[in-house]
Amino acid sequence: MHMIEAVVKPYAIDKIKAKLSELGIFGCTAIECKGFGKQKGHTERYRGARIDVGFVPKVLLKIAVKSEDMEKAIDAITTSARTGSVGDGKLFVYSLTKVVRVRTGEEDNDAL
Amino acid sequence: MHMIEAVVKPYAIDKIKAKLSELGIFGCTAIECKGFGKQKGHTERYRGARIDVGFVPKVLLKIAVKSEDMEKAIDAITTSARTGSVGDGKLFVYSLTKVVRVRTGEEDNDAL
Amino acid sequence: MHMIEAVVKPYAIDKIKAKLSELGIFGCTAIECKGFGKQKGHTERYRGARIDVGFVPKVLLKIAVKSEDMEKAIDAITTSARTGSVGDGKLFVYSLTKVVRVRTGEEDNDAL
Amino acid sequence: MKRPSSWLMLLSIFAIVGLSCTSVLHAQDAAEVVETAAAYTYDWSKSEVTPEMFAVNNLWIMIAAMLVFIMHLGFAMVESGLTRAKNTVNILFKNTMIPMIGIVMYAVCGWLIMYPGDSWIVDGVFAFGFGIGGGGIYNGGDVLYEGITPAYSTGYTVWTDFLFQGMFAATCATIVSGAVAGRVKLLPFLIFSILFVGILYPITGSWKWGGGWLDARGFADFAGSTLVHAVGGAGALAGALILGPRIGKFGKDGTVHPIPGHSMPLATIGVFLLWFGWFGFNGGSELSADPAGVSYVLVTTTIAACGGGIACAICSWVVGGKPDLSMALNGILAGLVGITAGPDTPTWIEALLGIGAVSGVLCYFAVLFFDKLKIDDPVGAISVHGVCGIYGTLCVAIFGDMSLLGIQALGTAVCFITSFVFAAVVFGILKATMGIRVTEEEEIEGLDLGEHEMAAYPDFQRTYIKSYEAGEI
Amino acid sequence: MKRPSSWLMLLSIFAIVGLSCTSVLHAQDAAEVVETAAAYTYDWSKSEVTPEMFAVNNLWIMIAAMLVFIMHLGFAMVESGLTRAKNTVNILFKNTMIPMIGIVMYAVCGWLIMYPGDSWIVDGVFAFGFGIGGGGIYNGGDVLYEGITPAYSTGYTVWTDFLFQGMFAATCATIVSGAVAGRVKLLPFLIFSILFVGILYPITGSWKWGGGWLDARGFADFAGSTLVHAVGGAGALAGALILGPRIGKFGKDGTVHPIPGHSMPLATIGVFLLWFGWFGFNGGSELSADPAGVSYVLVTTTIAACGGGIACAICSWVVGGKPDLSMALNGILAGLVGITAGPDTPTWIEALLGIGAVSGVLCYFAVLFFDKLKIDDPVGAISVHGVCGIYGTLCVAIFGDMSLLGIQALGTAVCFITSFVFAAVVFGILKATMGIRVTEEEEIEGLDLGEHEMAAYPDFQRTYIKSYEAGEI
Amino acid sequence: MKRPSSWLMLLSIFAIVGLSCTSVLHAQDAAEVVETAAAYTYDWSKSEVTPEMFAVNNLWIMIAAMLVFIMHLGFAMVESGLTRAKNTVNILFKNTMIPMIGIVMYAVCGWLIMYPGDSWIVDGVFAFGFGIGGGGIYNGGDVLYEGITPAYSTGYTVWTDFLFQGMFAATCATIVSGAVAGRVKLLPFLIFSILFVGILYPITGSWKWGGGWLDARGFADFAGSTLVHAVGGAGALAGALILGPRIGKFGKDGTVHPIPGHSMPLATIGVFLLWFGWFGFNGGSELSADPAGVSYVLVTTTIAACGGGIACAICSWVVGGKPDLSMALNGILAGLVGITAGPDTPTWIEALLGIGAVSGVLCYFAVLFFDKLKIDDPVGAISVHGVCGIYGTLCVAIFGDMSLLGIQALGTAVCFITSFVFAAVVFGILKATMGIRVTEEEEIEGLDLGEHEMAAYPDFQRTYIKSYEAGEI
Ligand SMILES: Nc1ncnc2c1ncn2[C@@H]1O[C@H](COP(=O)(O)OP(=O)(O)O)[C@@H](O)[C@H]1O
Ligand SMILES: Nc1ncnc2c1ncn2[C@@H]1O[C@H](COP(=O)(O)OP(=O)(O)O)[C@@H](O)[C@H]1O
Ligand SMILES: Nc1ncnc2c1ncn2[C@@H]1O[C@H](COP(=O)(O)OP(=O)(O)O)[C@@H](O)[C@H]1O
Repeated sequence: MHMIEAVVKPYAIDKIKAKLSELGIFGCTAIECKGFGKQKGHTERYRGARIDVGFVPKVLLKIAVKSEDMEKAIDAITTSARTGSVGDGKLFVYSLTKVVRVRTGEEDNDAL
Repeated sequence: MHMIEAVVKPYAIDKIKAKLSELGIFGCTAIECKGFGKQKGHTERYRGARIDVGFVPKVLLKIAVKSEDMEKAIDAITTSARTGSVGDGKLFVYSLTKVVRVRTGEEDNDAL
Repeated sequence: MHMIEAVVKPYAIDKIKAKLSELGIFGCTAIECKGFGKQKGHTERYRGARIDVGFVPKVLLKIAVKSEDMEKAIDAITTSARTGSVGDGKLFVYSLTKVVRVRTGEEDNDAL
Repeated sequence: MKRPSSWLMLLSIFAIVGLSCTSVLHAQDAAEVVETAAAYTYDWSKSEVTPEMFAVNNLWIMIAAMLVFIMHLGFAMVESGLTRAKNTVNILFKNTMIPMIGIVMYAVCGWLIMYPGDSWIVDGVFAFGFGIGGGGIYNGGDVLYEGITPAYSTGYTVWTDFLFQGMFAATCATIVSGAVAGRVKLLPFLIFSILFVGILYPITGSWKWGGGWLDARGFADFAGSTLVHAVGGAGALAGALILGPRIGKFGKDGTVHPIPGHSMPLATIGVFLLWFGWFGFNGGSELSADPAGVSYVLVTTTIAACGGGIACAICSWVVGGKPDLSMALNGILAGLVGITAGPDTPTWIEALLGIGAVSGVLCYFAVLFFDKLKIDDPVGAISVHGVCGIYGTLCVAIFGDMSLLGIQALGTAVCFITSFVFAAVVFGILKATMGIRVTEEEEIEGLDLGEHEMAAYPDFQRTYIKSYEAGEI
Repeated sequence: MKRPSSWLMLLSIFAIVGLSCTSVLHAQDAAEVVETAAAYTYDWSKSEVTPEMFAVNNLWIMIAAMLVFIMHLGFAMVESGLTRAKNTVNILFKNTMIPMIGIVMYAVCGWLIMYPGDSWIVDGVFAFGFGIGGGGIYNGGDVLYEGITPAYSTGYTVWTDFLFQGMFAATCATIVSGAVAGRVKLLPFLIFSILFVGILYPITGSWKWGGGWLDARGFADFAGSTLVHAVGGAGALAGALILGPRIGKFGKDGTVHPIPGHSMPLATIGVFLLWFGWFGFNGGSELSADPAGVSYVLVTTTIAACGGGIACAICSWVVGGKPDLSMALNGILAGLVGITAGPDTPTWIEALLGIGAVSGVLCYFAVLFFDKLKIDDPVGAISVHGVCGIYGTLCVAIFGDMSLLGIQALGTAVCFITSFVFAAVVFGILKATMGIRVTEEEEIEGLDLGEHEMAAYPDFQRTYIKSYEAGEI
Repeated sequence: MKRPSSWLMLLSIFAIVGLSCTSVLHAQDAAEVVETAAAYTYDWSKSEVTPEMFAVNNLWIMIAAMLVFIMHLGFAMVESGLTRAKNTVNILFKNTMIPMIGIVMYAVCGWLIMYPGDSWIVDGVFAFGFGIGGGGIYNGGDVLYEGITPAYSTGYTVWTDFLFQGMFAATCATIVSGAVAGRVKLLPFLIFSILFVGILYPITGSWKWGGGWLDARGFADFAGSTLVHAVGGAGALAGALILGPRIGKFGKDGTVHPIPGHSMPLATIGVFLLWFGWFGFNGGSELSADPAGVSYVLVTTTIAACGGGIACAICSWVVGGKPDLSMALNGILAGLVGITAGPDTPTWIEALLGIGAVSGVLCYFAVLFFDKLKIDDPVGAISVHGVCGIYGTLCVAIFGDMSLLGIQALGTAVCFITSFVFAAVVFGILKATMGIRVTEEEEIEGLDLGEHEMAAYPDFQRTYIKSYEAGEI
């Protein structure tokens, strides 16, 4: 099992969710985050002085998938989130040792 | 060392924290998140139209444990968070390469 | 490739970002979180009764680095965030299976 | 399968209102008095006051009515500020509906229950009539619709009177709203409000202000420490008792888990607006613009508010350990409620220390006391309006004519108990029939989602990570 | 390369204002009438009203002006509450500038366009003049600067009149502001406001209140259901049409994706303040403190607000399935707009049901209707002010003298169309020259960042995880 | 070990207040004049004004007092809106206590320091007395407690006078509160407020309004550009200087790191309420309801506010590059402060451009200037109240009688310096004894936790990820 962490632009969420559903992947956890990368943050002003706000609002999606679904899932996410401009985001994948569904206690692939 | 990530219902936090303390596990980091799974989100309305709010507020708990404590910890979390209804949450476990305590620079098991 | 997750005090962010830039590491994702550790939370009061607020506001920084940069990066973060008092934070490192840049589809080290 | 029952209830509300309206309309037609204000003329030469004085008096009472109106915004802000973000839409909805319901019910029947003139059904105790009549003498039989003349009053027109009294009426139900916040079902509460404002408030009100039995016995209540506040506080107590506390407020071991209000700025806006409105509440109750009378009342009112706020803040600082904003705010209201029964007689020192400061201290300990009793009152309505309303009523005797103490005590006790019983019966019947408390799940998720499917702050990330409550989020 | 053009625009605004001011100043010098108020004296013995009555009348109109002033805060709160957090600074900025622009433009030329006395350029249709003159007769030639005497009016001084009318003027542009929120460029909108308040509003206003052709034909509009609200609503409609909907409001398949307002407490504060201000808006339009007249107007105004709010809330409950706070609030405004054309004549039952409740129901379905038409009006300005403004104007005939129905319909139609055409032309020209809509990127990120580089709530974590909108964050 | 010292301080405050109250009470007993308002009667036939005119005058001043009261809510909102979310409870607490402290201290001694009648201790410079006496002649010896008669004033009763003046008094300390926000310790600041409102403000006030030496020399200050605003601004300057800037406001390299206010809606509410209240502040200072006088003052006041707001907004747009809401809001206040010294004489063009717009521009550059000087004034109090207060005082001469320029300059300078020295000494002593600044840790965590152990917004997730400040969160 692998966990895919995708840092994407907020309004890509709906598209990604829809695409994943088509693949039969339903579970997903979303976290508000702020990103810092090639895309620059903006400037703010207040009472005549400038402030540099380096971070850009992003959403971090965590999607645990069976290893066999990994490539498909990555593909689905990448294509739905891509607009071609800086700030489209990044995907990080790592392998999971264990997954447990709290309600039933099912483990690993059964829990996904 | 392993990192346990538990996505649970917000009001399970206190119970989980208490249980873990009994096991001698004190450190823990909590993040607000929104989950999407078997539990359906709710509908909202505004000025005569409906909105489908797919995500449900959850809390993501990150708990780094020594590998020998892992099973006990997983158990503690699962049992405290279980209510038996959908949306109870999920646990994801992965292995850590390194842990460092910033204050002292201690590493790995010493840092936990 | 490794992912470094650093739970630090909020006002250490600027320093850490600056230090990492010096090392040529630009990407970074920041998440608001609340920590529970040796540093105690505070007490609040409301209408004559006390409330124990166990969690302390922290920031979780996620920084994906090439494996060869890992040690330098850890060092940079640890030294910039250290004040010597409890609550300075902790670093967790795990290895990544894959990294993808959404915009271009570049993978792994190319994507960092 | 909730919908059909809500439909039924809504329809019946509609029906009741519609019927009473029609009956009034009909009565009016019958009497052929549906004339508009523009048609009234008055021979000023017969008047006791000059037209100018009448205009000034009337202007002041109209402005006082506007000030009392703005108190409803004050209540809405205090109550939403002192409760959770997840219940905000619900509280705002209730506090928006209540003044509207209050005014309409007052027009439908409240006013003529409260000011029956000579047309009592049970002498000095109960009267009834429909519509905005001509100064209390319009209830079926011999219609006298003089309306705006000084013969009605040397102070104001019949319309001004209605406006001022109608604005007052709704405050009573609003007081209850705060105490039952965070767990009461919307529809039953609205039904309760209709009955409380439309029936109970004007009945107890008629006993004093309508010239009923309490008035005959010399009971004094200038602007309603008892008739508005203690009566509202009694309803709040009944409601809070019957509903039970919010989930998580009291631990199994008896500990109190405070549930902090979600926005201190809203609470502060609310209290300042209430204070602002109270200038009209007390000052307008002089019922004329008499310079000496009104300005004196405004001074004692202001000073009692200061006394209450400072005393309650000091209590929270010295007894509780830290200066508590929510207590300072409650203290201001306590001082205001305390002075309301008799702002026209005490010296400023009495208003500051004897009435204001004591009310503030009373309020502080009352909040702790009701927590001890496990009566959950999210905004402190019982302490502020109930306890200080009673104390204020007694103050008229204590700082004035001690011989009044007996009737003051009797009056406030009878009104409090009547209101308590009425509210308990209504809530009891509603509980038995349609239920008055939302489900546990809905309470935890918040009434905004359950009752309204709406969020008060959809653009903001709420925080669920805290140890504020045992078992609640 | 935006800066140079903004500079240019700002400079030209400056220049226009400066020039007009100078011309006024000069004219004043020429006439040697720059006297201050302190210098005025009046021989009261010649007056039709006593000095006391004059003082009371004047006091009420001054207070009414203050109440209308606070409506601008009401609008600012309603509009920011019912739109997104990311556009809050922008909306507050607009709503802070508009009353200031309105009052200044009214002083520069609006007042003398609206109240020309006998100095029409096109008789009954168009007039023009600069400055705050002496009751409409100060425009160049024979200067008469009596100012404060009862000869100007038996009700109030010339200054009071200006203040009251000036406060009214700006409300018109504010109504438009709500409908174009979330996507309009700031500078073009401010230019639009200057023209709308400074030219259009006083022209249509002069047709009735200035004694123009509508007045001559017996058109009735007590406090401006047409002259203020329908005219504002027409501008709102033009603006919303020309701008197009916000990104994500309507799906490609025609579905409506509501974009919820970010703060229900702000919206509630706004509506209560508007109601509060409406006491001055309608009550002050009596133009004296006449006890019967004013108090009657206040009662019908209040009751119509209740009718509108309750009816719209019930609609949302019964038709929509859940009690919707935003609808209840809109309903209150709808009832108030509806009663505004004629609060002096209906009975309270008519005000409650015939005017208030019907306006509330109209408003509810109008909101759905404009959504169907894919006209995006974030705060419901077109429904509340446009639709109910027209209905209210007709009500004067319906619940009064039916023979007026023709002129009422004609008057409101002509004013609505004139305003719509004017607004469409101005927005059209602005669109062609400088553009009126922000870029897609700016709209998605929010106008606060794009137009102001400021955040309204920098200390709070906003939430971007929701499925509220298709394609927008 | 903080508690014992707070206890001691609180007890001593208690003691002081208690003692002074007792002394007053005793004096009253001795004189046997503890009569209530109800007992006053007056032979109107001897009066210079008719009872009606007296009632109108009195009504207006009472309403003006209420309007000034609501300014305190305005201040609370502006100050909390323009500072950080983590300090909100603290600021609201201060701004809730200050008006209460102000009114009580004004009753205890302030009023009789300020309006000594003929009973000066140092002629024209200093007086003293306890309690709410009878028009300034109640201070020990020959008690004259007529109270409410026109002999006291043709405009209002003694109680109205107290209310209006008392409401004014507290504004002074509130001004200081904004400048020291975010770092001052609560208890020392409250002690400062007591002394500032109870002693300093009435002393400088007595020099002009009490008929002291400045009055004798022809100094003009209609409603307090100097006596309220410049005096408050001077206290603010002293406080900001002695406290030093907030952590992170100024970089080591001299750069300015703005610390944005946490809620623009609150700031906007605040400014509108202040403008609203200013109608009473300036209009009430006419001290009668004189139609010409009051309405003229209201017009110039309104127009100056518009001039200030528009000018400051344009400055921020043209000079700063983007239209800045916080600057537009500050500009409105600047215009209002500027017109306050003499709203009764300028033409509207002078009010708009010469006074309003210039104040707005002054305010804009003053904010930048104080930032340059590394004086940290979170809400711009020194710029708005100090700088524009002085400019406004000079305007009385500039746009009126130029021969007054000398005394205007002298008066404002002496008052400013007196206040500055007083505030500096008090803050200095407090700093030396109990400390006036919170610890660095508390400042970073927010004063809400440190001073109150309370959170203003416990249900919302705050954001700590931003680069707003160097070293502060
Ligand atoms: N090395 C990294 N570690 C963690 N997060 C990163 C890293 N690099 C980028 N990110 C995240 O990805 C987001 C997009 O990165 P960016 O470089 O702007 O995009 P791109 O290069 O794909 O146009 C950033 O906002 C940040 O949140
Ligand atoms: N595949 C997944 N990847 C990431 N998070 C998941 C995944 N599946 C479930 N979750 C998280 O777990 C929460 C609970 O899942 P859900 O399926 O509703 O519960 P259950 O099946 O245990 O009743 C979800 O809200 C979501 O946040
Ligand atoms: N075992 C753990 N798992 C996850 N997070 C942890 C763990 N231990 C500590 N933390 C995080 O690190 C932060 C700092 O820990 P703390 O023990 O207070 O610091 P230190 O020991 O370095 O002074 C905590 O607030 C918490 O967020």
